Amino acid sequence: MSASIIALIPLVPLASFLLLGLFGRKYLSAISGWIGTLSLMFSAGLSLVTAYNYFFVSGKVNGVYQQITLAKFTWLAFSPEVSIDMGLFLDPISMMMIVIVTFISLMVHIYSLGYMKGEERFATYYAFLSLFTFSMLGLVLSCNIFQIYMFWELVGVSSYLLISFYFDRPSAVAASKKAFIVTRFADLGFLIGILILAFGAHTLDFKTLIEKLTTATPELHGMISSSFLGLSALTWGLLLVFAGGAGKSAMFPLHIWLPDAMEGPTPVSALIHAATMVVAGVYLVARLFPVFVMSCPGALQVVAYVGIFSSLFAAVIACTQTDIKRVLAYSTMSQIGYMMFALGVSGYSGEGGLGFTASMFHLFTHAMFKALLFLGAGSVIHYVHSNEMKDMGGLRKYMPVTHITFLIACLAIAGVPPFSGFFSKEEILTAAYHSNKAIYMIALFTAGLTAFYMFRLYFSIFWNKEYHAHDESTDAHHGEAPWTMKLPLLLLSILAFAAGFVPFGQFVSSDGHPLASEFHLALAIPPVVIGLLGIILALVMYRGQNNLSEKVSGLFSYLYQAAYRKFYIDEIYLFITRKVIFNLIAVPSAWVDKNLVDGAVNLSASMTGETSELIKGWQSGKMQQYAIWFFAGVIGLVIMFVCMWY
Amino acid sequence: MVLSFLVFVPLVTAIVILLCRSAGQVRLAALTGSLLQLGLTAFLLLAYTNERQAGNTDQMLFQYRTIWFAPLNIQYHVGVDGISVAMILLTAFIVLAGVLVSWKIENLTKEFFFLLLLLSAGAYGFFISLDLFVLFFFLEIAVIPKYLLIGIWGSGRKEYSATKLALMLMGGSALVFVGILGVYYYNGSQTFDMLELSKSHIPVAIQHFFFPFLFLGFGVFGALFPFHTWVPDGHSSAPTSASMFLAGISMKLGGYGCLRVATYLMPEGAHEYQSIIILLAAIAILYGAFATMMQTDLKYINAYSSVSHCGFVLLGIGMLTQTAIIGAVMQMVSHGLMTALFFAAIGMLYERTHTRAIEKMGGILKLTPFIGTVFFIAGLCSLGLPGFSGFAAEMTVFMGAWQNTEIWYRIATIAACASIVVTAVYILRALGKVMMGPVLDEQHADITDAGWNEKFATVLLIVAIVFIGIAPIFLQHLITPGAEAIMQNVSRAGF
Amino acid sequence: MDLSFLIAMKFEMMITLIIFVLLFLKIDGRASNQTTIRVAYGMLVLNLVLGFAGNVYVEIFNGMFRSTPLLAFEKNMLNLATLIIALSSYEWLRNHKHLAEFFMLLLSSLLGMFFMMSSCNMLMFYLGLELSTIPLAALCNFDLHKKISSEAAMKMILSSAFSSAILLFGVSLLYGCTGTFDFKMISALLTGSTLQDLAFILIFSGFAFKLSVVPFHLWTADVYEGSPIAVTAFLSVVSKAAMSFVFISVLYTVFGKLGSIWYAMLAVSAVITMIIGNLFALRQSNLKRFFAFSSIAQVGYLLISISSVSILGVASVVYFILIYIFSNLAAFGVISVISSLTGKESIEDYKGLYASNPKLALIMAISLFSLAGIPPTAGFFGKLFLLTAGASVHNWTLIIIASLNLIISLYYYLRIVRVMFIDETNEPLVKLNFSINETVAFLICVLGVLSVGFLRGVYELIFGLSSGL
Amino acid sequence: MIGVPLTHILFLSTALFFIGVFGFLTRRNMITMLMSAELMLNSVNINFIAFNKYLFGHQLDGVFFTLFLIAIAAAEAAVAIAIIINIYRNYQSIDIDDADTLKF
Repeated sequence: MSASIIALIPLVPLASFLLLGLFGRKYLSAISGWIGTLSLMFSAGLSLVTAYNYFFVSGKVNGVYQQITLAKFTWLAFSPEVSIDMGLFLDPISMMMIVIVTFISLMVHIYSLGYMKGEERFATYYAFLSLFTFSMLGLVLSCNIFQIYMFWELVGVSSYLLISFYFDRPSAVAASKKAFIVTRFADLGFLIGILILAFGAHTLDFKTLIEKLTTATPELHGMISSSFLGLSALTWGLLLVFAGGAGKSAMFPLHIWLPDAMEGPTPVSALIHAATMVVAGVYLVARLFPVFVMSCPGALQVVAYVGIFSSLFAAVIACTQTDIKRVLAYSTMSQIGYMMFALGVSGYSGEGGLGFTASMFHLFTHAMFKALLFLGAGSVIHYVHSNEMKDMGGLRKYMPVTHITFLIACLAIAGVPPFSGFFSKEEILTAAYHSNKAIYMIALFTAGLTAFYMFRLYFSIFWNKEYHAHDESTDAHHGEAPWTMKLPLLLLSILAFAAGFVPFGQFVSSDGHPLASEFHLALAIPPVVIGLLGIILALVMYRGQNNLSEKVSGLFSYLYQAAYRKFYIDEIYLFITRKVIFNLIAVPSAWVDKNLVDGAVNLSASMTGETSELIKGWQSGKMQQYAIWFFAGVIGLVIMFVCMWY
Repeated sequence: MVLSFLVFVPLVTAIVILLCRSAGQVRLAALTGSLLQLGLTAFLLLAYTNERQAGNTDQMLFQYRTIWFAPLNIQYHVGVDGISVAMILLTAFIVLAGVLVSWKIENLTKEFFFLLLLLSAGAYGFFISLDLFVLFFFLEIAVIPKYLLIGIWGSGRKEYSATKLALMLMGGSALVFVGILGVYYYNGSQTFDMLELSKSHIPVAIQHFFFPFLFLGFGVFGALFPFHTWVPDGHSSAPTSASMFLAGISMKLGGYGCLRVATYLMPEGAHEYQSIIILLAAIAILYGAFATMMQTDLKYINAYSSVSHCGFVLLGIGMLTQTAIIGAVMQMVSHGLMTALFFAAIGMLYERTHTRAIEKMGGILKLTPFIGTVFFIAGLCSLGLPGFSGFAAEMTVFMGAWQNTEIWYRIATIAACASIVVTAVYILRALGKVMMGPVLDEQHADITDAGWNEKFATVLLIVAIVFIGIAPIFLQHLITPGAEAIMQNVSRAGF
Repeated sequence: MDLSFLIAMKFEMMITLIIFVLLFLKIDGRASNQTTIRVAYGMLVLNLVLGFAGNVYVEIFNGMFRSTPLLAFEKNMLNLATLIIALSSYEWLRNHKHLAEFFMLLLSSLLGMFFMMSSCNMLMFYLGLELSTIPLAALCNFDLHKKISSEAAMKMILSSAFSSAILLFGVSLLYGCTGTFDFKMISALLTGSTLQDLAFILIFSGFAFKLSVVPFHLWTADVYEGSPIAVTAFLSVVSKAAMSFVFISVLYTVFGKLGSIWYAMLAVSAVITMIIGNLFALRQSNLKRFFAFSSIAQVGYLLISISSVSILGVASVVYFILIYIFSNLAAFGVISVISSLTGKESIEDYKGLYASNPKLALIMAISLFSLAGIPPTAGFFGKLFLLTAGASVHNWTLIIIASLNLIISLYYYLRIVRVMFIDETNEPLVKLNFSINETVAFLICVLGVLSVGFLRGVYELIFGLSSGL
Repeated sequence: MIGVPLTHILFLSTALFFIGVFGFLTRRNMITMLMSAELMLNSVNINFIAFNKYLFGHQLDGVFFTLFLIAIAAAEAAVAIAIIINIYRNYQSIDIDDADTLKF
């Protein structure tokens, strides 16, 4: 199908952004929500058609999914071969991504109709949502590593705008600032990586780049041979690019912004910080996967270890948090860690490429159930007006729909068959098992933790103690939630249940050949068992009101404290930024400017003044001294003359 | 297309303004005059592109020359290439915006607009002149109006800042003049004509001696570290439109001069001092950015960030690759528009809240959505967000800088890239403190949003910024031939 | 007998005529000040107009006296300057008891300068020199009752006596070496022997005194401050101009052979003069004194240009002086109006001048910018051409120092601009209204300052003339 | 004429000149200073005459110069004395160091 129609998928949200951004606030605040939603419906439908079209009609040429570039035009040209091109890049993962993005975004749009009702800046909110959707779609459809960088920045800023949506809350402002700056720091790495890769491979275009760097070309040889500080240029490039990805995907140690980002409205968290933007890093690595796996396994190793560590790290912290959104945030981080190390342990083509497929598959399912979790949490918060677990409990009677859907999501993420999470996780673990046992064990343990903290969350929201509304007035008037909020929950829960049955390997694989994913019972059992264990543990501890949890936390008090304080990462960052950078660089440079540079100028001025004050006595009004000077002048000339000639 | 109109129109406007009776007439005259300028430059752009499409490959178009001082072989010689056209367009935009923003000037209205238009005449003349003497003439015309604008209508330590600015710029132009004389006497045939000079070969030793004079001289205008110190004081004491003009155009005179005069006429000199230039530029970029983090006065913030951003211009020039030079020019245009917008926003805010200290403000976005949005756009553009001009320009500079394969220059480039983070830090700090958060000062509660003139001005600038940001290729095409001509000289000289 | 002397000496005779007419008016004693002043103005204008006619190269008194087109041009410049001074000092003279004497003395001094400029002979030169100096000394004391005026006159006459004695000693030594006073023959007979060099140094000091080159400058400021403003203007513009014309021609034509010596002297004294002049100008509070030092600094630039032995140098000097006449006399005009109407001469009194008297403030500002060499005023071109000419001998240290001095000078010129335009005050000057004469003077000056740079003919004309030095 | 050589006379004149200079630089009384200046001029006169007589006997330039010089010196003295008298009126003193109101 024609490029111009595909181009509409990102452009329609852009149009609605412009419309709402320019006129929404004044003229269309009433209908702005519907404008946004309709535009999203349109592009969601369109992307579904496109994906269908790609997967089943046009995409496959003799059994291999092709990489198709459409509507390519030059945006900036730096040299004959290095130029920033804009275009639409169609391949299995981008197709999968546009479906996810548009669909989740649509869900969030609908949900927000209810959730954000009565907000003063309703129109602005929808404008930002559309902006984000546009940038995210542009990101996934990029055909050029620089194009992806541009949209990368754009999603960053729209996330910034949405986090700081409640901008009169200082905490929200701080959080948005943190999110932007941390990811910007990562993007610095990304940018330098791009520079290295671009001028190593003499191109910015993904296709050419991958071709050049996976086959034996002079560029590849050059990049491998030229080394800096012991690493080859290629390794540097890929690692720096991965750093960018890690920043967006909240991998350790760049994860600190994600929990704070929960200051944003909950639907936003569902869209940006759970389903779509945070997986951009995974997507980026997947984009460059052939280069990683074929030309630079070392970098891929790094990806794997960073991924597994982050997932364990986050899971541990998640067990201790009491703010439900933060729990979800850490679980997101942990799940993305899963995807990362899945990529890290994957090989290329055939069975070896299982990890890649698994990672993408998990991305897909995770998007569904994590969005569902967030939206569910959203409606709980909407009902309770609090994020804290202690204000909740026993809500199952009051909000049945939310309860059921939330349960489904929890089962999915805990990897209980036949829910979707089970399938993707199983594949990941299989891939890990085949390549790296250590990672496999850790992953398994993490799976257990995941199940535990999710059900800790579930029980303490919906069971545990009886619910006492802390103030009647607020929640007396509304029931569970308006249908606009229930509908997305239901739809998503269906998908969270069913997504697992998609024969994913058929569509998405590292090399484009369909991958028959066979089912190993032996490898399927352990995660399930561990997951169930986790669930049971949570059941025992949090099903009813008891002090078991305190006991346990007392048991590992140090660990508990450390985890509760997120292992003091924030404090460390604070120390580095405040004490080191601020006090050791910013303050001195300002001081230098004020005193040395400026001082030099003022000094030279005052020096001149001083001198003129100093020599004023020369003009002493005494006639004879003038004459003496006159005579001295004559003598001086004579002396000068003498010196010159003799 | 008669280029001299670009000089005459502002001059005539200025004279008309002198003849005006009432402030209203003055404003009207100024507005029409600046609109006329914009129209003229638009026409120039059209004519230029037509000529190029018609296959006219002369280096300079619309040339006109006439003897001025025959015995010294000084000619009034004007002509434009893409670079000049870009700068001229920038000037027109900023002048119009400046006139609109300073619409409400009450004290000595007539003089104010007179000086403003005199400045613009100087800038146009500088950008079109191809004769070094004429160029210098226009360079110096601009000094005194700046002094008076700051001194009379300024705020804060205005006299100190004005004097400092005037003297440092005078020092810069003194150095420039020495350099020009050197070029004049050593190029074989005593001429000031840049085109002839670019062909005639100046002895290498001479270039090594005189290049620093020209480069430093113009560098003072372009806020080259450590000669940037007039920038913060001058910008922050100046009235809004003067700040816009200073940061938007005057600093560009420096960059343009470094490129068009120093580098173009003395390529060997440029090669000789390349490393120093790059070092200074990198220092300016980072150091300016870090110094900005410490500022609490909005104008100082923007002034220091200007130092940092103009560092990119010098970095691009210093790298001596075509892409980098294109990037430098793009950065000049982009920074001109962006910083003008920022100053305009600050000025509007200052008129209403009567303070520029960021800790005294808060939640302005809630009170005046329009100004708030303008602030956000300016800020995001300055931290290099895609879709705004800053991003395209900076990326071009980086790309071009990276093309220079020398490892130390690449490290300098990385250092320069690092500034995007620092920029984000201080911009978001300012935005967060001023625009967001709760409303601190209840007196601010009743401030009004932008008036028609301010809206017009800011929208004008924003449109330009966004256009360049979305389709930088046009600007790049405009600049490329000029950059090629310069690169020919440079590569003839060096590698 | 041939009447070529009529053409050759037309300026001198014209001036003499005016002097006599005024003398008769005075003796007759019936003419009121008004008529006298009108007569004076009228004849000065006539003189100026006649000055343009029939300027050819003539030598008379067997080579003692010559007139060249360049000299004629220069003399006419001085005529113009004198006219402007006369016009702009109207307010001061209008009710002055000794009006006629003032003009007589002024004009006789001018006459002396003319002779000095045209002289081709030491004797003639010396006569001219004294004739230009002695009346000036008398003029300095024109305000008889003022202490400072008499002190200024005393300093003037004594120090000039001293300097001319030294100069004469040099002349006598030169005579001893060559046995002639004729310029051409002297330059032919110069051998560069030590005695000649010594003689030259003494003569040079004499010139340096008149041009107020550091360290021979110390009298300048005091005399300028003490004298009446019209006289100060005359001293700082006309006499300085005449001296520098003579200086150039004497250096180039007579002592050309000793170039290697006096180049060094010029370079050194130029640097010192600029720096010292600027440093002193920085801290002046009295405007006349301030302009004394600024004019000293300007002389430094003149010397740079002179030091490049070239037509370019000569042309630039003449061009600069033309512009200098306009800009400096505009400033002095403003000072004289303000001082003769309010008696205020210190910089502080000019606070808020723009608010009370915008016209005067603007004229002052323009002339200051021209003196500081800021475009578009003509001073920019004048100063730059001086430096350009100086650079033609590739003495870059000199040029660099000079152009850095531009910064200091800009500072103190801007100081006055700041006082007039920016500073507020609680006792501003009253609104002053001055007669048509000053207006005319201001008009001439401002037009000159604004137009000379853009009339491309002017510089070419001067250049053409100077080639016939 | 019997041999007073030129050098002797030059010695005399030079001595006279420097005496004049010395007097001018040291004497406090204005009239005395004026006289010292005259002394210097006279030394110049002697020079002229001497040179003329000894070296260039066939011409009279030096003599003429001397005549003019004497005349001018008289004129100068006249004006100077007038001024000094005026000084006396204003300052009640002709001590050079009292007249230093103009300075710096």
